[in-house]
Amino acid sequence: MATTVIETRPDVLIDFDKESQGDVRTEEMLINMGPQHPATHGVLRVVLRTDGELILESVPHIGYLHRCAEKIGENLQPYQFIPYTDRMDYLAGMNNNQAYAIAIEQLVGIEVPERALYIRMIFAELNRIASHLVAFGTYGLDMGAFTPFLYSFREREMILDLFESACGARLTYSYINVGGVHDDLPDKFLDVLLEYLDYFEPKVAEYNQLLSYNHIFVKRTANVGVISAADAVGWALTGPVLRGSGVNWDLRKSTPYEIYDRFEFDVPVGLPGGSEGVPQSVVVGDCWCRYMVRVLEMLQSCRIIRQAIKQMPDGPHLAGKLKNLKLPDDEIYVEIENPRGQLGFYVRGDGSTIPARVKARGPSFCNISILNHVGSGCLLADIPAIVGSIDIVMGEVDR
Amino acid sequence: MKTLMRYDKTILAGLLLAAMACCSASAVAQDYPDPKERPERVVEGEAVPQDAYRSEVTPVVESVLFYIFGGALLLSAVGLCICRDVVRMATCLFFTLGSAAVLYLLLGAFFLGAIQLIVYAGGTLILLVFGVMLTNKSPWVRFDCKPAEMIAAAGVAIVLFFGLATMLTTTEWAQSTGEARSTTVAQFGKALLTTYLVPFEVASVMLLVVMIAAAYMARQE
Amino acid sequence: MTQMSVPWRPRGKVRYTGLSGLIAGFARAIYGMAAPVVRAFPGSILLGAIFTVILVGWAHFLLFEFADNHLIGADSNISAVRGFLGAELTLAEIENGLAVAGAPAPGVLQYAFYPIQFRIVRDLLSAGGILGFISVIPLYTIWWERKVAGRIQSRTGPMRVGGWHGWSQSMADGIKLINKEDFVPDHADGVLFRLAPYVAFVPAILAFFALPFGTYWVFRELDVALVFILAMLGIEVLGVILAGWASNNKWSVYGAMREACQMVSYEIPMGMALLIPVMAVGTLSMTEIGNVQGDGWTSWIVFRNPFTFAAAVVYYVAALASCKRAPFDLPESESELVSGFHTEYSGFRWSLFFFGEYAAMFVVSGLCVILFLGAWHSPLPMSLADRFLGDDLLSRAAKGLFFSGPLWFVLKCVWLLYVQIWIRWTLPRIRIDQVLYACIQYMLPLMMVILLGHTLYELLVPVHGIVWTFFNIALSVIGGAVMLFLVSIACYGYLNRVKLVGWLGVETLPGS
Amino acid sequence: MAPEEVCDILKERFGAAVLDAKLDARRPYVVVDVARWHDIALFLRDDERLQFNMLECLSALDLLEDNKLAAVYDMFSVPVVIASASTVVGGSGCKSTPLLRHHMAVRVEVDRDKPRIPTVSDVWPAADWHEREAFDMMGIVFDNHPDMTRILCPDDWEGYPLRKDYEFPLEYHGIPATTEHTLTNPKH
Repeated sequence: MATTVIETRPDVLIDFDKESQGDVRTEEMLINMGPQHPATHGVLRVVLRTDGELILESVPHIGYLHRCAEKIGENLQPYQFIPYTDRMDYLAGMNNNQAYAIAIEQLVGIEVPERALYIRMIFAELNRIASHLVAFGTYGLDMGAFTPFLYSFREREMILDLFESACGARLTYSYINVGGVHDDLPDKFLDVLLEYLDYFEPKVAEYNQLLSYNHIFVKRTANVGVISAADAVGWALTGPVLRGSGVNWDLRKSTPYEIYDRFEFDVPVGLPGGSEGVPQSVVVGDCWCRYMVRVLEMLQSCRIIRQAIKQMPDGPHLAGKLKNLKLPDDEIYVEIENPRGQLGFYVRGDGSTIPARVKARGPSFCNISILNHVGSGCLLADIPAIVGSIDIVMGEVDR
Repeated sequence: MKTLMRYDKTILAGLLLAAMACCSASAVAQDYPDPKERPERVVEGEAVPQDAYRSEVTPVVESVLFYIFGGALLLSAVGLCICRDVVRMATCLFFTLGSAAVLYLLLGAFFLGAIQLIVYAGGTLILLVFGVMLTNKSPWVRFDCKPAEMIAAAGVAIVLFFGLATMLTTTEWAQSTGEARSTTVAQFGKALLTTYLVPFEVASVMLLVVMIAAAYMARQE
Repeated sequence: MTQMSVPWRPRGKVRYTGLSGLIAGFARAIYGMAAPVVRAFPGSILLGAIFTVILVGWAHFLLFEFADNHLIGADSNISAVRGFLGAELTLAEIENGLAVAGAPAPGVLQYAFYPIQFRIVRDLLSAGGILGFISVIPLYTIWWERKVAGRIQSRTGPMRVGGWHGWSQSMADGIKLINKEDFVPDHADGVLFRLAPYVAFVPAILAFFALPFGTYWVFRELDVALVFILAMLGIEVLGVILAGWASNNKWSVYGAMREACQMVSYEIPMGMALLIPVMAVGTLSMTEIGNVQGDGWTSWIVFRNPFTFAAAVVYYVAALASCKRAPFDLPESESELVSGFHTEYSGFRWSLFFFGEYAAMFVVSGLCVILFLGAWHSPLPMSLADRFLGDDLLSRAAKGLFFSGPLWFVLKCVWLLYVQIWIRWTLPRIRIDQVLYACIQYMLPLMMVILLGHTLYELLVPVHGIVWTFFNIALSVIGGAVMLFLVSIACYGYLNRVKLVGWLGVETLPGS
Repeated sequence: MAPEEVCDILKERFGAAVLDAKLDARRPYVVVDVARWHDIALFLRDDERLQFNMLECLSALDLLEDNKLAAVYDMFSVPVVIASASTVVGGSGCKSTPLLRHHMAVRVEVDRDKPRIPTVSDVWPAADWHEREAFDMMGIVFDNHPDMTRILCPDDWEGYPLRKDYEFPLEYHGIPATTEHTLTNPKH
């Protein structure tokens, strides 16, 4: 059994070395943080080998929500498969549709009209805010604070109303389709959106006051589940988890797809303790950094949406007919910046209208794989903290 | 047994009420303060002895309570030895200590009864259960002793029984003269720090040594 | 479609007989009759109920006092035990005593007064009062907690059950819980599993027997009341440990282990913090401590000197930890241990745990009020009352209402309950090693310093000297300022709640 | 760093091991020989000109017509630049410093009856779960992989679902997997 030397824990457990036990040795227990558990968001099962409160090994078992979406992808035309992409990461339906739509468009070579690009971009950013709100709320729940959850869902409710006015659905939209957007924006949509942004932005400052800089919350998350930058890149972590470890890598900035290069925004990155706006005990790559990156990303998304509303052109919202697109005998791999990380679609056509192979690379699939490396050596109460900060959605882990 | 288990709630609710009635009845020995004159504050000098303690309850009720809780004490002590499951043993120990505390209350020694509950039922027992949970003897282990041990234990028990019986019968106990038996807490405090100061300090030093030894033993090298 | 075979044994429809069936039927009958009346004017019913409870309690006390003064007479020698049940007075004596006192129909009233003289009758009456109060307290604390939590989270909490603001929500929950099937998991230790809720529930109830609500409003005035209540709070731990242990579930074992660590470690600072007022007043009996803080809010022990002020704060934090509330609610922390020690419980047994917890919450805040916050006295000094009000019935009622009476004690306890609820719904939870770390590294040394400081302060500083009055006045002013500030925040919050909660939220709140 | 240059570097380093290079396709990729794949992977990660430190995705392919199974590795070179303490979280200070931001795809083909590929989970830890999923779905066995078991399907599931010639099981432990309708007229 690998010696679990706990080098990053400064507090009371520093010299608790496993090898030389006193005669009072607590008995090791194998515990199932089973598929049904309030701390695992969705049906993730973590088998913990614990010694008292200390975790020796935390092996995640997945596959409880496996719906073989990829096998179905090999039987459906692209425009029929879009609703399946919604159900993968059910908290960020728009971004999933966008990823698959871009993959098919680049494979077939469809040119998407300007207005559709802007609408897609606005809805993708709105969905990012909604998804980060859920992450912020449920992370408060994991730490035991019930109130932030209610506040975040109040704000998210308004975003869902906006989505409902545009595409009729609240969670599984199938709004972004191959070649553009399903139908045009309802009238007065943009000014209601502006009114919402003005209402929402001061609320984020309120969240920071309520939870982010709360002393107990900082003590529970600072210096817990630290992931170094090298590990983060080695385990192919992406999104806020990677940026929380200090690596400045955001697809919207580094390899801008669609029209992201026309907007001016920042990429928040995890910073060590003591820098401006970061509590003293925070280490780069711990739970607090990952959480704070998400909160700041919400503000950046508002900034992008405001610029997009100003530059919104007129024109058609769809590039043309969606049915029977002939897929060339070639393969394509496209990645976009999903709220949880880089969602990639590998599509291989074989000349017919149905793709030969569709492979979805879910960001949560890679992000959760590091749980064992990070989880062993911490305490039982830290597991929900780490899983919550990685913010996984089981739909896209199991596909 | 099945039906008994099904009506467990009603039975235990009855037990609950009985326990409350006994507690209030047993604590009845304290005289109901006469509302007119208040016991004035304890002056610096010698504490004014409160009016004589007398049992409001007729002796019949008091002896019934005594037998109930004395019986409970004996039964749970026997249960303590018989049970195999560690946690059931701890519960029997709890009932033993609890009924001992109630007996003190019956005798009017309220401070002692409360301290017994705090120190034993609240403190030592919890540490004992805590110790069981943390030692590597997994709590689901069962103590099943071999026949040889049984015989030895029986022998020791018989010897002890006769020793106690003779001691009980031969000594002549001081008859309770029924005069003021209830002492206020202030008198306790004064007695502890004046007449019994040395044993009090020795006990505290001994406890300190025990605590340091325990900390040393559990420390990881 | 082939019907899948269900692996577990299908049980027949569970029919409720016995106690729960009876209760459910009874409750449905009452609700049928009472619903229209309650729906009509709920607010006045609630206020009326509070006052009738106070008046009924007071009437009992007056009855006992009348019986003692007029019937038995001051000089009767107590040890003369006569009559069949050890009664001091025969019927004839009662009749002429009533006639002397000018009671209306002595012939009839004598039979009413005969049982009053027995101690056991008086005990049963007050025990009934205490049990009634105890069963009401958790009910309304749960309802109130859900309303306060709702307001903190910008929603409204229960609004429908029983009309006005869902006042009978917890009663409905109680009936539901009684009807719910509470099973025992297999391989669980049946006897201990059923015993645990009672070991956790009974001590919290017994603590009420020694808790004084007013100078005369106490079931049994023990001169070791404080130690007795501490003992009762200590025993509750065992109930929780048994529950965690007997339910054959690894998570509850974790809950039981955490509970053992936390309770044992937090009883020490709590006990030491309680020593401070005992040292200040010199007795363990809480009625005595309460009476000492009689004249005005500057005489409250919390404002006596800086050490008692700090001790009050440390006591309150340790009390939060000892009744598993707010940031310390690790044993039943939902996110990690599913729900800690009472995961496997449901129905009546689960509600017993919750009754025990809320009763313990009230006892703990009651202790804080009596020992530190001027028990049943209002901020106005009693000397003011004596100057204006005489001794007749009406003035005694006024004295009870405005100057010192059980209403003030309950009001202060409710305020401390509100603080507990407020803390619970804003702060996240602490990890177990931080809880123990805080207790051993911060609370214990701090408490020792306070204890030492207080003893030196009491010995060296002359009572009512310059230093003494300076600290007293300074702390009282601070206390008053804090109280006024909180009240002003509450008013500000209520007056413009539309602006604070935000335009989208408020329109949809019914009755806001 | 365009794909052509990467392909030249590989050819010059490994010569015959690089079987084919499809550089004009929409997403250019290089086909590599199975035997040398592990050293190529090490070279791709450690060579300072390439520095492919993040393995994005491993897609398992079923080329039924020429009786082959393939594994396509997409990898990225991410500049591991730690934002210095002075830059403000969210401030304009944390711009990304483009070091070598390029992308490469490598395909490893192996025939169907003996699908064995050397594991790269020691080169990129991310490959661990991707390889287990490829094994679970397509049946490609990765040699000396630390824990070669199924990751999505139950451990006792027979067959590899994503293969083209996979026929659906009718029931699993007594639980029917299809309805009578599909029993009577199976689709494929």
